[in-house]
Amino acid sequence: MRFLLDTEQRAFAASLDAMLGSADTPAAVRAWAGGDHVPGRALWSRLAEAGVFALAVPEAYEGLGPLPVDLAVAFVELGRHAVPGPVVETVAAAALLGGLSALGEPGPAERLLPDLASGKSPATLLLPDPAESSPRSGTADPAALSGGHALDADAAAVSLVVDGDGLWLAAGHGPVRASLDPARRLARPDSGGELLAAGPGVARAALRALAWARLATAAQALGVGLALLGRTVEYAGRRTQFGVPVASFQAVKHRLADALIALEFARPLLFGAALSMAPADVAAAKVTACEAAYGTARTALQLHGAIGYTAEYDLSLWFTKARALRSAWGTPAVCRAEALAGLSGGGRPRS
Amino acid sequence: MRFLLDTEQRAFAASLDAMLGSADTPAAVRAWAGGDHVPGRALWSRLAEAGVFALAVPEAYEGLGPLPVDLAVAFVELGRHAVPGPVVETVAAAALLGGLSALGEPGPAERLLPDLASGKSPATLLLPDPAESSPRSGTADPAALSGGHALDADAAAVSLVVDGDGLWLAAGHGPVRASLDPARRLARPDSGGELLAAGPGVARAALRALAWARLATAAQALGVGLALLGRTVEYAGRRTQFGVPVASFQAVKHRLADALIALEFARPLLFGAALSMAPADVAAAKVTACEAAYGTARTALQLHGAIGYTAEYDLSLWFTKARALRSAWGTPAVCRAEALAGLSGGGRPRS
Amino acid sequence: MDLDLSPADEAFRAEARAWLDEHVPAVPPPSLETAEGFAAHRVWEAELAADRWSVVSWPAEYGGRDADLVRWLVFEEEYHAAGAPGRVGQNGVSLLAPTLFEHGTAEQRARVLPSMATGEVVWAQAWSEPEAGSDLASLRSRAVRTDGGWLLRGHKTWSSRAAFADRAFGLFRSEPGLEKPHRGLTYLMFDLRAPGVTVRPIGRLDGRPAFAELFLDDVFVPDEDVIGEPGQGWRVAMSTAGNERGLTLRSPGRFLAAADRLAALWRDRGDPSDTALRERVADAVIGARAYQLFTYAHASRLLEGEGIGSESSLNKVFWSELDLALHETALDLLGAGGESADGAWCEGYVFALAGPVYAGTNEIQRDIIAERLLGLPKGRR
Amino acid sequence: MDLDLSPADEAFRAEARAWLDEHVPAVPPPSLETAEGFAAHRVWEAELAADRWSVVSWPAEYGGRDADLVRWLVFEEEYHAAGAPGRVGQNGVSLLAPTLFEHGTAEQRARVLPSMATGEVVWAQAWSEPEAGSDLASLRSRAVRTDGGWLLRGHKTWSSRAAFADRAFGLFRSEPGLEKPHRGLTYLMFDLRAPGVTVRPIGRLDGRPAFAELFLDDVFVPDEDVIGEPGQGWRVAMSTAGNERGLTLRSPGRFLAAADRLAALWRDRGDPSDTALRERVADAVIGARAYQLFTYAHASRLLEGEGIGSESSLNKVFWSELDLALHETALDLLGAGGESADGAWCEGYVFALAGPVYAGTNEIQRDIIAERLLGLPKGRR
Repeated sequence: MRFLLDTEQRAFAASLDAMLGSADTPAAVRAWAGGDHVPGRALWSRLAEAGVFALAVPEAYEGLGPLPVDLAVAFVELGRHAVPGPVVETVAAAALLGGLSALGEPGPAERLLPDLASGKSPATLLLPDPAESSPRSGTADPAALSGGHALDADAAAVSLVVDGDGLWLAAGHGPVRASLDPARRLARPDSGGELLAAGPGVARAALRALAWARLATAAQALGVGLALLGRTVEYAGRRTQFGVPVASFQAVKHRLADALIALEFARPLLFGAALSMAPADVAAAKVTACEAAYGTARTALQLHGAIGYTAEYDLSLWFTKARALRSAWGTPAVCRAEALAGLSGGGRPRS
Repeated sequence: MRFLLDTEQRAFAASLDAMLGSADTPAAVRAWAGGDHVPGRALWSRLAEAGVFALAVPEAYEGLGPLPVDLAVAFVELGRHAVPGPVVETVAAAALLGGLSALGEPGPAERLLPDLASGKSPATLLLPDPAESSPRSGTADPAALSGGHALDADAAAVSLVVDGDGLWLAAGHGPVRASLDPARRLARPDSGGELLAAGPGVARAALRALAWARLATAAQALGVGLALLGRTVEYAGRRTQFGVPVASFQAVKHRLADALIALEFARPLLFGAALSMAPADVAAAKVTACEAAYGTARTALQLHGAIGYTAEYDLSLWFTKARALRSAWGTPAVCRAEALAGLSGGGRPRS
Repeated sequence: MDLDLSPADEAFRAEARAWLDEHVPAVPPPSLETAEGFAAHRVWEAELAADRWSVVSWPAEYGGRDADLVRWLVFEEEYHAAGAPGRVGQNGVSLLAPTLFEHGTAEQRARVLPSMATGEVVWAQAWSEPEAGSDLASLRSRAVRTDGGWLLRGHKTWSSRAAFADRAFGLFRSEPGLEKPHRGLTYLMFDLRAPGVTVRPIGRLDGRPAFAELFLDDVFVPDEDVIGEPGQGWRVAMSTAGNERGLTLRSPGRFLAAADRLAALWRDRGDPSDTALRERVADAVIGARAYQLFTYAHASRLLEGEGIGSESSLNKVFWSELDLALHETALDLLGAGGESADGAWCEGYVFALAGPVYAGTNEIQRDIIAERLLGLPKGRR
Repeated sequence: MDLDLSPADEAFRAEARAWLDEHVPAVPPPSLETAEGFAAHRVWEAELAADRWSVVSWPAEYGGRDADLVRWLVFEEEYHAAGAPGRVGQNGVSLLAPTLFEHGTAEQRARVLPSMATGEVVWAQAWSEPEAGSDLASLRSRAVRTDGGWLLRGHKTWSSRAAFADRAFGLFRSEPGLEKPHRGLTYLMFDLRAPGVTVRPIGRLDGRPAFAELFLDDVFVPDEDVIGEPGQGWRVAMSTAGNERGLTLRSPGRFLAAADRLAALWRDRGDPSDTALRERVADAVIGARAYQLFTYAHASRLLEGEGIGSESSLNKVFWSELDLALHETALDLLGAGGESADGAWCEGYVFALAGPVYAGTNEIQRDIIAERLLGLPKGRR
């Protein structure tokens, strides 16, 4: 029992943090939002060199994984720097292909995984709402999991679509729609394309992909929340009103304390989920990290005042992402239901 | 359009407030909790003399009503002083009997209403969960409306039970069970007894009784919340910690401000409901006033610290009542559902 | 105690409803925060003004209908229930006009109000500065005396509508160095296209230029555009800051209409057994109703001659949190699809996010409630 | 990073589970806050002690099993999962014993600990005073030097368990008038039945005497019952106030077991389509799991030799709010029947209500989090 990151994992986080911190990531985010993928792809290559995508790819396909704990470590840093692009989707696609391979269908993995691991092919993914694992979601939308879009299909080299028992490689995509997070570009992959695999294994692999997507989203959300909290603590210490720093008001201090509590109790759920990869654990981590991040985002906006509300101030990059991640890959309602179904009973540790 | 209490109504409130304030009501509450009804009955007689119960009784039966606005005025004061006994239930019983009379069944009203109005007969009441007006309540309990008990059946001179199409005068009651609010004594009236009325009018009159019960409960809860807020403002201004009044801490001030907001926005819902007596309006007032009162109670307890948590300090009389009223005569979930079903649509005033 | 409208008021409601039914465009104009949308909204204001619906509470001589408070509330309910477009002239109508009625000269009223009523001249507010947000008394922009008027110098920001508006109004420091920061301020109107004015639009969260920075470099303002006495600007501004038809009695009509749209969305798209969302929808609907009734009570007190007190702080916190909860609920109801920025709910959400910040942050409002309404000791602010 | 127990730890868990399965009474004893319940809980402590399960983390020589932090957490999980009775000796075991291990003499340990382990002597804490709640340094009760010991004078309150306990421990001012209020305090143990002690039970919200006031009128305490040096009481008390097995690492087992009971109540009595309640049940279950994992992470750091820092304030706020939410959800699930005071949920609710207040109010904890963990400027407290 040693529920702590080891020295190597901490060093990995620190190196990603340093790399992203010196890469003018906000400029890459804004370019991405405007449809210019060049700086974002450059960032992508550096992340791939650092091994981020390889963590979701088995060693047999030129990866380093699957290593969900290390992946969670990496995605906290990606969130902390608001890295744009289909990062979660690429990981989920890798998990899907790796899962298919483990189920005796190695063809698509052989063909696609090495380029996912190397960063050559950003990927995106559209899964159906998995009725068997998704209790009522509070919406009649038939594509509740993703709103019917695949993230950044215009930037992805690989667009996978699971449709019943079939896994398709989509040939193109529909018009790009704006998201509340300008750096998230939504498009529906064209139906049809090339059939990569078919059979009951596809649905099973899709569930695996969903778990990895949620884990990566939870980690990303935690990083987003930590960044929002850090920026707000810094701003509130600097900004004065009525002659004193805003951070000296008790109401401000308590809101920030509550944000820290929410984030720090999401963290162990995230790493516990990475250790077990049990769907209920992952769902619990997803909803908790996303709610903590969004709550922190609201606090950050309120304590920044008007400046936080402007597109040109960087805070908006994290704020809008916190809101968008909250409903991506399973709304809070869906995740709570799955967590309850799987977590209750026993009162004893699950691992 | 003059949505304000008139001078007479304000004077009525002030006179009840003065009367209850000088009557050592807390001692009556504690005696009542211990099963000694004498001081509570004395208070009851004075309330009856002031016309409180007569407000729910038609003039034809020696009453002054029905005057729901004035009744709401009175019950705010009853809540403010934590008056014990089946005050809501007596009003609801009066509404039931008055309703039956209006539907052509004046017998029970003639027999019972004058003594309800005069204060001679405190009454209690057990209604079935009205399936037609109560969407799912979040509990499988078949007697969700009251937990299967009638309040203070041991102190009531009249115990009415509605069972399907029948209205019964119960002859006795089962054992008295403790409530979280020691001044509320719970007992199940014996089944059978004397059949007072039968037919479809009973169920209709029961719905009317339910609306009056909820209105009176909402008013009582508002008064409970106002008392809790007032006492806490006073205490926090007096109590010092770390050398300054507790009330000078911004976190304390903001919690009290939030309590005031919640209570002051419950107030117009209460009087709007009293004007229309529409079930959705009454349900909205009930849930809003009760949630405001309970939220204020939590704030009051937190800001008092340990002393608020003791039985001998009066705060507990209001705290426990706020908690108990919240689920009495329709849980928050039931009331929200009814409010939504009736309030939406139009965006135009209903009156 | 009653909530009944007089027959005359009911007739007014019916007339407004009939006019709106006939005139409200079936397809809403583009967003107010775009150049084309701004122009389209001016056209709509002219259409309203042509039938004297643009400023119902103003005197008839300036294009209004002398509507009292109740009629104004009724009009607002009808206006929002009809789904009519946003009001591009709102800053002028609810902030500047009341000031002119109270402190302006007859000449100023005659010159400014008619074109404001028709949308021909759209006004922006110019209150805030980079270092003066909620702490408005710390303004630094200056008005320097010159021949026949004043020269404005400084930097204003968060100026709503200024990206596309024609003129602006605000406070400027005309007597610097006074000990009390509220003294020595002057209330001025100025042209956003005058020499020396640079308007830099600022994008909102969603990138739309909902406000702007104003850089003022010796912008000349003639004496006729000073409202009230020079140096008395704070008093002039504050006396109508709590104007009853503006932010204080912020129109319940808007929240009622939004709550109705939310309830309709729930009926159309909601899963009836999802009581978690149903409860939030119910709370929004109940909240809008509470806000409406609270406002009627408030209006009743005002009609009896009571002044507006600190309870306007209760309003501010309540409506801003209601508005946000309402839009968050709608987005959650849309599930993952709620992320899409195309929809009206998303635009409304971005708008609602600003509510707890502007017009005095909710933190400051809570301080005011605690100190002035509950009588708690003043802490350091 | 792992959450795996060693085979030896798993064997410990199995042994504990087997013992508890065999010994935990099918019908729980009466409430700890009644005379008969208190006596019944002493009997249970003796039963635990007979098989060395009452103080597993103590050294074997005092009746323990030398359990390390992980085993202590495991034992607590098993204990609460088995639905075993509340611990009447908790104040002594988690507050006094750690102090004795660190600052007591061998003689004190040999004299005090064995009877504490068996429940023969039950200890109450005597920290608070009427004017010293969260502001503990402002204590006024005195210890006056006398021949061979001290005389205690003053008034303590909120003394948990003191209505029925045997002895108590607390801080007393032995050197009055010093400039710094933390100085000049002495940590003493005393007999609740000694001459001069008056115990006045105080009823909790539900009327049960969960704590008491202590009036001390020249109560003699021999020198042998002073812990540490006279005048150094604050340092002695604080050095173990954050004791890892006490309030700091407050047992996740209790909340996990309560969350499980809540989930079971939901399955038995809940309406499956009532997602509003389902979400609150889910949040409680998730929260208990989060608290467990947070505690394992914290324990892992402690096992690597890191000290306990201000993050214990995170714990305090989290568990106290979790406990309350969990019980409020259960009462709401019971509907109107939740009002009944008979049930375990109602007693648990009343107990949980005190959580945000005692052991440093959550307001103070949030100040500490903001100042020490986030580095925000110290405001006036």
